[in-house]
Amino acid sequence: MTKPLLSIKNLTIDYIGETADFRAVDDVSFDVAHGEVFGLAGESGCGKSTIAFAISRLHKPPALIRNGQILLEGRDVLGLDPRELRSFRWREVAMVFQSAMNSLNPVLRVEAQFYDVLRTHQGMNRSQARERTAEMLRLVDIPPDRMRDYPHQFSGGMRQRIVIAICLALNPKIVVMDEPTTALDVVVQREILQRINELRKTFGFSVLFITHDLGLMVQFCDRIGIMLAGKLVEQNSAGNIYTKPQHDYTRKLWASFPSLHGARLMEVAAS
Amino acid sequence: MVFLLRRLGFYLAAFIAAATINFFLPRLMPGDPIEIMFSSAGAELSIENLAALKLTFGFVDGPLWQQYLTYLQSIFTGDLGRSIKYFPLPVTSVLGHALIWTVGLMGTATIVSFTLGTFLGILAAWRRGSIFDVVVSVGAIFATSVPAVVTSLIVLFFFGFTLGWFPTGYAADPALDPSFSLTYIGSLLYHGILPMLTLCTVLTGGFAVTMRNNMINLLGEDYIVMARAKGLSDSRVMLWYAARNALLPTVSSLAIAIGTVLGGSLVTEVVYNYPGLGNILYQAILARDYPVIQGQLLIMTVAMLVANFIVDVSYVLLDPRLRGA
Amino acid sequence: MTKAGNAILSLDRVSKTFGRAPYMVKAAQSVSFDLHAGRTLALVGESGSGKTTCARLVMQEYTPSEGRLLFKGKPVEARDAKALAAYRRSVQMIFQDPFSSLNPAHTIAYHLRRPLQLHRRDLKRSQINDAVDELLQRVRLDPGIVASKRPHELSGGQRQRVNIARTLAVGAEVIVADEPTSMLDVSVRLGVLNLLNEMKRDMKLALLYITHDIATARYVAEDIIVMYAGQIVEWGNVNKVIDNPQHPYTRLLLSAVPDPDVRFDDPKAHLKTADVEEVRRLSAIPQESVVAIESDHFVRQIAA
Amino acid sequence: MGPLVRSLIRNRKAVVGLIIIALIVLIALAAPLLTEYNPASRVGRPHQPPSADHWLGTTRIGQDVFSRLIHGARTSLAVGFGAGLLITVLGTALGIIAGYRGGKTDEVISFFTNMVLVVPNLPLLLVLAAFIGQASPLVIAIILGFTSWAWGARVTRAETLSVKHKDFIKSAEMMGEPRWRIMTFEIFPNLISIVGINFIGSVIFAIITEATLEFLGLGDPKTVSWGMMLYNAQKASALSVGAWWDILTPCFALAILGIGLSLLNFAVDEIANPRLRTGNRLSRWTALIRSGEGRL
Amino acid sequence: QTILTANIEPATTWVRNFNPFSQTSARQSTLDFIYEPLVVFNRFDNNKPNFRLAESFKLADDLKSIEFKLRPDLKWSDGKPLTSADVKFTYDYLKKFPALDFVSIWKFIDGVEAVDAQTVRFTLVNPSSLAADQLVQVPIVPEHIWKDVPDPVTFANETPVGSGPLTEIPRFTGQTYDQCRNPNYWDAAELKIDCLRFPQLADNNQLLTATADGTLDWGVSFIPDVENTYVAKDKEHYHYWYTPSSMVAFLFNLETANEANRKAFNDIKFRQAVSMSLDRKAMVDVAGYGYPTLNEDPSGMGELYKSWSDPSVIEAFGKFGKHDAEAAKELLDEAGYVDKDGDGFRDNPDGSKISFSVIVPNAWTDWIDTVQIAIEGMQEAGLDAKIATPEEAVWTGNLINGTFDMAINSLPAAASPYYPYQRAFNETDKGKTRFTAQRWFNADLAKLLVDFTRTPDPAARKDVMNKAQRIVAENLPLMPVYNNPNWYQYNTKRFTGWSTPDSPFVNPSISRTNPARLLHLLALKPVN
Ligand SMILES: Nc1ncnc2c1ncn2[C@@H]1O[C@H](COP(=O)(O)OP(=O)(O)OP(=O)(O)O)[C@@H](O)[C@H]1O
Ligand SMILES: Nc1ncnc2c1ncn2[C@@H]1O[C@H](COP(=O)(O)OP(=O)(O)OP(=O)(O)O)[C@@H](O)[C@H]1O
Ligand SMILES: [Mg+2]
Ligand SMILES: [Mg+2]
Repeated sequence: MTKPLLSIKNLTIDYIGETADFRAVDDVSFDVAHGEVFGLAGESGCGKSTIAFAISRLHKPPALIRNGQILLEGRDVLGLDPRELRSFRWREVAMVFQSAMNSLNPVLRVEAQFYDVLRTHQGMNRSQARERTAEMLRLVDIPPDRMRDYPHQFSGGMRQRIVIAICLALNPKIVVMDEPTTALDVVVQREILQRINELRKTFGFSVLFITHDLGLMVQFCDRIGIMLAGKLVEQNSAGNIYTKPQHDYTRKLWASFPSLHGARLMEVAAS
Repeated sequence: MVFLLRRLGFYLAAFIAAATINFFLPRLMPGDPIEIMFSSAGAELSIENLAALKLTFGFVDGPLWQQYLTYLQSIFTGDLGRSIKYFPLPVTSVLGHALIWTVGLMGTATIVSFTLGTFLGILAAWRRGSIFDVVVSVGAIFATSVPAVVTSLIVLFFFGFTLGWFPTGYAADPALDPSFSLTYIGSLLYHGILPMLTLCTVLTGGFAVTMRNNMINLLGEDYIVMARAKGLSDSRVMLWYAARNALLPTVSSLAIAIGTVLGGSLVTEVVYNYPGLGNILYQAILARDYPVIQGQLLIMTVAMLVANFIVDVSYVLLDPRLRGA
Repeated sequence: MTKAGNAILSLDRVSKTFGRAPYMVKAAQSVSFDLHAGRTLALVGESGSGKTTCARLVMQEYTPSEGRLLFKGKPVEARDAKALAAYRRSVQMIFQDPFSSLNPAHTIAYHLRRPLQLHRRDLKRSQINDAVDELLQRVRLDPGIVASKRPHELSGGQRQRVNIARTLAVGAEVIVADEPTSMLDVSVRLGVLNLLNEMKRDMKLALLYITHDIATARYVAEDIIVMYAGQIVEWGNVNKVIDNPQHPYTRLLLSAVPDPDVRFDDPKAHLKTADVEEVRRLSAIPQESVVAIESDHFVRQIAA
Repeated sequence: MGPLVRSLIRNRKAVVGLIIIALIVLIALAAPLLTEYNPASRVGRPHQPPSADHWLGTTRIGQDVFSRLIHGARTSLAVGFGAGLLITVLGTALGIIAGYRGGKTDEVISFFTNMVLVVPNLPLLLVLAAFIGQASPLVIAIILGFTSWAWGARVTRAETLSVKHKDFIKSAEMMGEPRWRIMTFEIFPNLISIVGINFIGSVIFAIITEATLEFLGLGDPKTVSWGMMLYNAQKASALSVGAWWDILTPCFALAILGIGLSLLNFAVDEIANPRLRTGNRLSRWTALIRSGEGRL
Repeated sequence: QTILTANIEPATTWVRNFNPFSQTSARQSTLDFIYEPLVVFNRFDNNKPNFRLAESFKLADDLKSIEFKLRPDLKWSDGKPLTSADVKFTYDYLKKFPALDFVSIWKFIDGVEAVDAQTVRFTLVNPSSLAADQLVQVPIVPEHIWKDVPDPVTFANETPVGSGPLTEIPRFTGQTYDQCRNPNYWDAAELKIDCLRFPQLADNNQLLTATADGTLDWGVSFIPDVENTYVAKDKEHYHYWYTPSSMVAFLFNLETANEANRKAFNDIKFRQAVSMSLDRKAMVDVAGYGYPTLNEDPSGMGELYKSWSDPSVIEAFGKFGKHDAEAAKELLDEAGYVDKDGDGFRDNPDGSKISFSVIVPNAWTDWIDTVQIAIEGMQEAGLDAKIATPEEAVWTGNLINGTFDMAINSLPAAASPYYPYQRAFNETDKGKTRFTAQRWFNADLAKLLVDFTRTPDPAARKDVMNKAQRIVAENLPLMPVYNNPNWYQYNTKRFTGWSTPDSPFVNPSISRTNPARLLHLLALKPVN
């Protein structure tokens, strides 16, 4: 195997409490290869977002990275100084948040939210930025002339696509997507994920994809990790996770999915 | 627009209601202003002279509703009657003079403390739990919880009397004529420092706390996290993303704060003998100077309404979500 | 639609609009359906298609702009306070968000005791406690542990069970469940759905199950309604509709449902944006004519 | 209430605030036991500096300042808590009714609330107090109560609106709970912290305002209270004649009581809104970062 | 230019108003300094007339008319001649605008005529030997200016044309104003001061600062602890001298609605006992900082009217004006006021309950303190007395309408005790002014007061007053406690010629109520 793009090693993250600490991520290690879609699945509260945050070092107190390494192309992310960190963020790792609907600043025009990134990282002036913004919006099927609108003037799906466009503005190496479509209905969800899939192929970035919808994950991801209470309990290719789940917990997860066609797993659920 | 129009409607209604309260309040006050005027001036008038004087002052004993109508009419024509204490000055000019001082003092104090408080609040929230945050929070608790009377008295005591660094009264050196000269303005500032200091102490804490709390609430928002993830500099995230949005509720608290400012400036003016509206009101109440009291309350209400309206407008300007509505 | 006959509750060509002319939203257009004792009707459709509006119409939170609501064959008159109260009692709802549907200030026992006190006047004080325990047991919760707890001490699944118990305490005949499991963890969803199924069976409840997850609809419901832009576009027996979708929107919906058997790279599975837009455009046009595919499968015609 | 009390005890600010207030309350209650001097009568020569006989000196007419201080605490506390309670009850009731009932009721109440909010409070109080004449503390408390509920009503209404849309209110309605029960048993318990903040805030406001009104000479001269102490000291030019004990005593008393209440207020605020909390957690976190046991 | 800085009135801001008829709102430097009186009577010099605009006056023998003769060649400050026409105009003006007539002069005269350019003649309503005293209170204004004033009541007279020493206002701001030399002043040779400067001073603290740092040369302020806060700052130059002024007294409402109280109040023994329970010394020292002058004279003469006082009256009744707690109790016991119901307070001999409040205006702290001390005394004597502090307006109303039990009140100082007696004991004024609040009237006294005005001979007048004061002392309708101080601080650093305790040539106060301030001003000279 070639050198992985992103490599998480023995990552352990605590949330510091008044008296006792809460271990949200417990000794988790996994790699994401160039151009790969890696999925993280697990129940609510198992620590998926905590890992996602750690990759861009977005944690604030009381989160504490106790142990471990995060390497991006061999570079130690946890060792970056503030200036390096700023230029590392978004340029190398971009993120779509759990509630991407709310991740646009409501009082800034869409254009300004692109410009922010482009100016900070590439020193573009307004007109250059506008051009780039138009280009990015076209990629996600949003008419570029709407860049002067405010976020509340877009539907949820459109906002989500705008966020994705901002993500790709700097050609990042990896895009972390934390449940990017939970709030959307299936058709829109499908459209967006398809679009990401295409873009990924065009631009060659990797994706760390987080969701608790296993079915969706198998459709989209190359490899999948299953998390349970802060631990990564199983890691395998998408096909294997689907057809040959190893861990009991993975099996239980599958059992909880009523299938659309036929009652393949119903029996398991009933038993 | 619709939003602003509706607010305007409310303001008009509020204004009329306030004017109405204003009309009835002094009329319900016990004691006859003319009599008080003379008993405290140590002079005596015969019954006939008193009656003649009362007439001149416009204390007609007509039916209340008639007085009320005349009153409303005169308000809308900007005629607030004549002051009794500062006879024969019209109320508008008594208040006009005082207004300049109050607006100068209060306006500056509000701007200074709003800017300062907001800034402290932003920084404190940004550096949650740091020494700075602790100092700001605790300082704010102290500053906001001590009554303006107490603050002004203590400040006056130490800086005015004990240390003698600052004058203990006047808005400017009485030896100087008002002008745009450096000396006069310097004197204005020198005399304004203590009242200003007091007002700022009282106000800054409140603004700082509001801003800090709003900021902290906002810092958890996704778009702030996204801004950080975008690799923007801390100052940009702090000011352009967090502070800007946190300012919205702070601005609305500013409108309410105007009331506090008015109250605070009233006390401060009395303690420092600053010739502003608050002092005039206080004197007018002592002298039962109805026309001034009425005019005063009306002006203060209008000030509050205007402040609220400005806040509404800036709300709309700051928050695009309201613009379409 | 299905024959009215023994329906507990039916909507008869009910429409609901919001706002005025240029900004008018037709949230429900001439919607008709029946709820029967012991049966579940699933209501699916994309976000904003009018599902919640239908639920609120049933709950009498909204009054229909047009059409009428029949309860046990009789129209519900807003003026008749007593009948209205009886109606309200008989139709209960289970909300999507288990976190906000229980009052954090009260114990679980309180939540169940109140409906009993209100609606079971015949019960004495001591009997009420027993009744609470019984209700909790019925939804598979241990009264000894749960009764004295407050909502925040329970998991989402447990809370939804409490909600179900409460509808029973009120004495509901119709239960409207608006996405009752969408906020629950995958592993407890089935448990709650099974419980609902059981209640429906044992207590002869009529269930209106609102979801955008067609897979679970098939799991719990006998009948299904697919909505789009306020209109019912296809309805009928759940298996027949899902296995043999006729309306383009139903097909689109079904094809978008995540299916682990088909990867995105698979060109067959690919949705073309232009096609999707076209389906949406066509489905949004109001249509009168209905085609019966089978005796229990109907589809609304689309514009040519 | 249990958890609220527990969180209060765990909060440092709350503990300091509670101790201050408890001390003042205790001293006020025990006032007659702590001094043999009658606060209203002349017991010494005028303006004597603090001494063994008169711990905080005497006033211009020879009253014992310490005795006036601790007896005055009773007035300040009584007015503060009395008016605070009245303000809170009115504000909460109106806020909940407006927020929950909505429609016309809401429009009327909100209109009045906004009205009261735009009429400047202290000047209005001044005029009212002058109108009533020699306003005793009780009268001041009552006027305060009836003119100052608006802020609480507004906040409570806003909070009620957000609670009202919670599903548990809807389910209570569906269940057939009467409206008054929904307001008192379903909505109110969820507003406890807002009400608490409103209450403490109102107490602070009432204490400050009473003192201010009295300081401005609108109180009843017979009252033994901190505001009257300020007024008398100011009238006697205590600052100019160097009788600092006469004027600084009530100043510091007011400041300390204010600070105690404010600390409590902040604490309740923090308990209501956990995001505002800093406390132990952050210090532990900082310590861990310092000792190199982790990083961000 | 020599500028003397003075303070007459407290103010938050100066309003430019020099209308001499505007009692409350005109600047108090208007009378006397801008509008010179015809004559100034010097109370400190046996009320000797000091002729100003008039060079003489002559009272008709029947006391029914009086003629004033003006000095020749008088000029207004604008250079126009000042003649008897102006005087006549002024008095007629007051008749036309009764609101201007602040001394009610038209109740006193019924006609005014210009006999010639220099002489005016007034006819009086009733014969009076006090006509000149009354008439000179009216300021004389120039006809050529005032005849065109549309509404003299609201007229602010911003640039006054006057006859006094200081008529020009070169500078006027809200915080200070100067009043300077009249270019056409008839007595310019005597005037050594070019301008008076009035800084605006709002309250005790500001006054104190301005006084203590030597800014003020002549002041009328209340200064707390004056020895320490003022004199001690510059012992050589800073001085004060507080002469007695208006009389402060306690009084019972003899017509109070409360029957039991009324019974007691109307008993002279009860009043005498209460009077003896009052610790006047403490009131002066504690409530008044020692500034007031003790007044233990049951007839009210005291220090102020010492020259009128009859020693035999003091001898007979003096003890009722002195604090003597034991005597008070004895007298009450003797008169049958003992505690019948055991509540610790004395009741009427018939057992009805005596319980009353003393009313005092809300904001008048020195009086409140005085009342507190009075109450301590009365309670000590076993009386159920309390304090009530209504608003000033309410207090005034109560006094006028007689709706109170006991009160503290004051009587303005005047040239002779006639004026306070006339104010307080004139039955026709009942229910009209606060001075008759005690509602005690006496026919003999009334007659004596009329006699007084018709007696031109000083010795005979003294005799009348002796009789009058005996009646008052006997009946004790008022319980005097002290005379208010006539505030006066002066600074000898820049000016000399002050009226001092050693050379008390004139009432030293610069306050508006003292017309002799004009004489004082003319006596002052710069140090160099
Ligand atoms: N600021 C915090 N303080 C304390 N605990 C926290 C904090 N943030 C998260 N946690 C805890 O850490 C655990 C992991 O949270 P995380 O957000 O990573 O879960 P997740 O897997 O993303 O869940 P979801 O699917 O709901 O998004 C949770 O149990 C949560 O309660
Ligand atoms: N009170 C209202 N006022 C105006 N428009 C409304 C109102 N309630 C709903 N609508 C509109 O009616 C349409 C149908 O809404 P509804 O909530 O019924 O959709 P839904 O199918 O339940 O969606 P979701 O799956 O997101 O819950 C939407 O376009 C919505 O914006
Ligand atoms: Mg998450
Ligand atoms: Mg008795």
